[in-house]
Amino acid sequence: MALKTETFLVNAGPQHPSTHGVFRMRFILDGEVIQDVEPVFGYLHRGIEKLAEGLTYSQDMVFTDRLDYLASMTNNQAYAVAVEKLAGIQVPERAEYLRVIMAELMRISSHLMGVGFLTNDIGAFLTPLLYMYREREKILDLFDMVCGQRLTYNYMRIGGVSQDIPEEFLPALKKFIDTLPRFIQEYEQLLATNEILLVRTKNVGILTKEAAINYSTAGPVLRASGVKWDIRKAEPYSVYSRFNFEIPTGSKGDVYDRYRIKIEEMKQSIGIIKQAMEQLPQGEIQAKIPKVLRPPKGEAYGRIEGPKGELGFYLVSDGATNPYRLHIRPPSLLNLTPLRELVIGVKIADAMAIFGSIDICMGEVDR
Amino acid sequence: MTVELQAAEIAAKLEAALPGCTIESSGNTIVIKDEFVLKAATFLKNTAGLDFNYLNFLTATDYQTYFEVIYDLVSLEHNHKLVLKVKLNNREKPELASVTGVWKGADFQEREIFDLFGINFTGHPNLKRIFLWEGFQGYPLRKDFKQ
Amino acid sequence: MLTDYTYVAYYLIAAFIFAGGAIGLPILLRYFHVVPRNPNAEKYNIYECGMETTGKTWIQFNFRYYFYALIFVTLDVMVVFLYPWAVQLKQLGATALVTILVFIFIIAIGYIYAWKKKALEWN
Amino acid sequence: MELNNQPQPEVYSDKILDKTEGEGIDFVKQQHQIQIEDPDSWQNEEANHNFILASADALINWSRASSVWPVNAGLACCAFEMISTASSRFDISRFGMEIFRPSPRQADLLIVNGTLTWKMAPQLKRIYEQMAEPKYVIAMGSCAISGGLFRNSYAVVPGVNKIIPVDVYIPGCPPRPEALLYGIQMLHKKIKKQKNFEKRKSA
Repeated sequence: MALKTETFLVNAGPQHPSTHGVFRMRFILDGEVIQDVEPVFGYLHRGIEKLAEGLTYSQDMVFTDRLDYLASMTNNQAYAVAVEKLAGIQVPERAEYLRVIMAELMRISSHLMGVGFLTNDIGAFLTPLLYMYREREKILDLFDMVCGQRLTYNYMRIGGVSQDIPEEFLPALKKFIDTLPRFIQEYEQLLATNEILLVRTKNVGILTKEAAINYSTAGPVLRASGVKWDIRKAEPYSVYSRFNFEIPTGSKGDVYDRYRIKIEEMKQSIGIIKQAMEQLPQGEIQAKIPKVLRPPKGEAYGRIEGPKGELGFYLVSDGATNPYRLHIRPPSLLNLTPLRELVIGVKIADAMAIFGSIDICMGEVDR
Repeated sequence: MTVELQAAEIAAKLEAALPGCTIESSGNTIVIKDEFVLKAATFLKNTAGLDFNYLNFLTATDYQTYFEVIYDLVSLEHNHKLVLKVKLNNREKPELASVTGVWKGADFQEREIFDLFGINFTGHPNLKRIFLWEGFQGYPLRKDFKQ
Repeated sequence: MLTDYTYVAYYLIAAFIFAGGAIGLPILLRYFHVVPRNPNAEKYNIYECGMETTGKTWIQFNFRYYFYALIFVTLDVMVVFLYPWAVQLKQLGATALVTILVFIFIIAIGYIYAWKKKALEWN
Repeated sequence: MELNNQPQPEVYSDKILDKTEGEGIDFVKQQHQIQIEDPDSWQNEEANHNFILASADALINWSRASSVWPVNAGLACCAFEMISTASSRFDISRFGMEIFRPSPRQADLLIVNGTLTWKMAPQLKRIYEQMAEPKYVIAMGSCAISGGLFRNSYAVVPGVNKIIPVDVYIPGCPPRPEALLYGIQMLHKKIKKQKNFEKRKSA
């Protein structure tokens, strides 16, 4: 004889320690099990696409830093690749290599944060996060050395890079790259065989391969479900075709696979940076582009493999100095589409782990 | 390397399957009539040689006299790409069939287009504003949006 | 004999002073306006991540939670009584061990009964 | 008496919930077009001259200033500079502040870091109202001070002091952790000048 239970509406609201920014999930609960969830966006919608139409092409580069503020360098690179494709600008070799080094460093830093906040949501409050913050501070020091900023770099320009690297950058980068594998090995010890982490992440939030493709997810979420799709291999932009690196893919698509892929991708990024450092050519770092860039009439879609997934910029130009239309393909928002299907019927604690494993950044979701 | 499919041959295939569907095709872009969207989408997704099973992104642009909705389709196995465009001339009540039945990834993107452009997607499971709040006057990304 | 336990009296006094202070001090500070008091409707609203609460909170939820609470209390009380025995294990010798085993056996009966009545199964 | 154990979904139609939220946002938007002036009035009152009150003031203000607990309300990019300040390198716990309380009930300081949009304005105002007295606000980053980069956007509040009174402004986009620590020291100076033993209908 089971008694009637009533549902209960609770908001994991905009101000919540584990919603990675201002994101709200309206849960309808039956006890602890989630009956229904409705993600609510828009608490950080600044209307970047509208503002970008009012400024010139090089001024819009500043907006890209605030999109996915955990991976600003890759945003810059995505926008630069898109505008160069639209205007047909050839980027000098050295600038391409500098962009690859900065983008891979940013991927490591973003994955560090992804894994750190995932362990936060699972319950190891702040301990792994502070370990990973220690590495992130080193990466931020490297960026500070190059462009003087810690979070919003505005380092890449259309047609190249804003400044060349100082002499002490390469030794410091070499030291960081040599010590990082030992730290990642330290996290492996700390986390990979940790009983709690295994129980909380194995077979939780399974996203099948077809569902991952149908929900147009990208990046670690798609690769965790077993789809081998990485823009750096599928459509090699800049100089990625010259490096050899693998694409780690998961098998089941649960939270543990998404976590494993971020750790593996960090190791791959170290390999890429090593190769890029060896092949770094000399030469100028900025192509000759007119002071006020007026791309020819037409449209272009430039895309890169950001830490969170495929980040693309769709630009329409009508020959004026400011873009007629700028649309950003938000990997975080598209990775969130299967959230409702993943979370219904699951307990709240697991829902937070699933949401943490998708690893979103609100600046990119709401734009 | 992602192959940009020649739109001409795809348009020919599309025309064969759905007569009178395509308006023009150039480079890797096909422009189709708006009432054929759902049929063209299912056709492109299910035919063997094409199988565009991955909707890369879906957005819209306001060209003052008409709206243009852009579907960027990718096939993950064949690694080829195609851009589908639809022109909506009716500016008072722009209407389009929703493709969430074909690609579930279009859910939030169609809500975003509805929120920022005002294009109504019929058949969308949960069509309401995604970024702005109920009661916000106007659609911001339209060219004639007054602050 | 008694002198060994005088320090217990000091603890008692300290406890009372602390309790008195803990209750008296806020009242005193409130009287001297050190603690500002600024009531407004929003402040007394329920905090829910910055949103207003919707729906009723006095709801019938799953009965299983109540079973879990009961079983937890019984085992917790048992552990509390095990603690002094565990601290003095050597000095208390075998007789204490037997009494503790009887004590555990009694509580185990209740636990097994609950187990058999499927109180722990979750539907 | 067999009751179905299918839980009756209480009818929470999200249309109504969204509409009420929308009205709340529009209401806040009309109400809060003018700047709320900063609560600085009690700074230039001269201190207590009575010996006992003055030393009691010093003790109370020192204890309040040396354990200000911030509420964990991160809006955007500045939130990550705040977390960097709270992590091991720029160590905010030297000022007794490393405990970031998730709920405003147990916090004294609201660091508004990041862009405040109109949709988030009523929520932030509610979090500020639900904090216990004496509470302080730091507007961190140019987005919080004046809307910053996104000032003329249709969805951004041009300056947090339209919604809540702000004590300390920290410019920068995002301000470096050292700037945030300097801002916190200025807040401590401000707290140490507070007068306590006075019947005051404080705002």
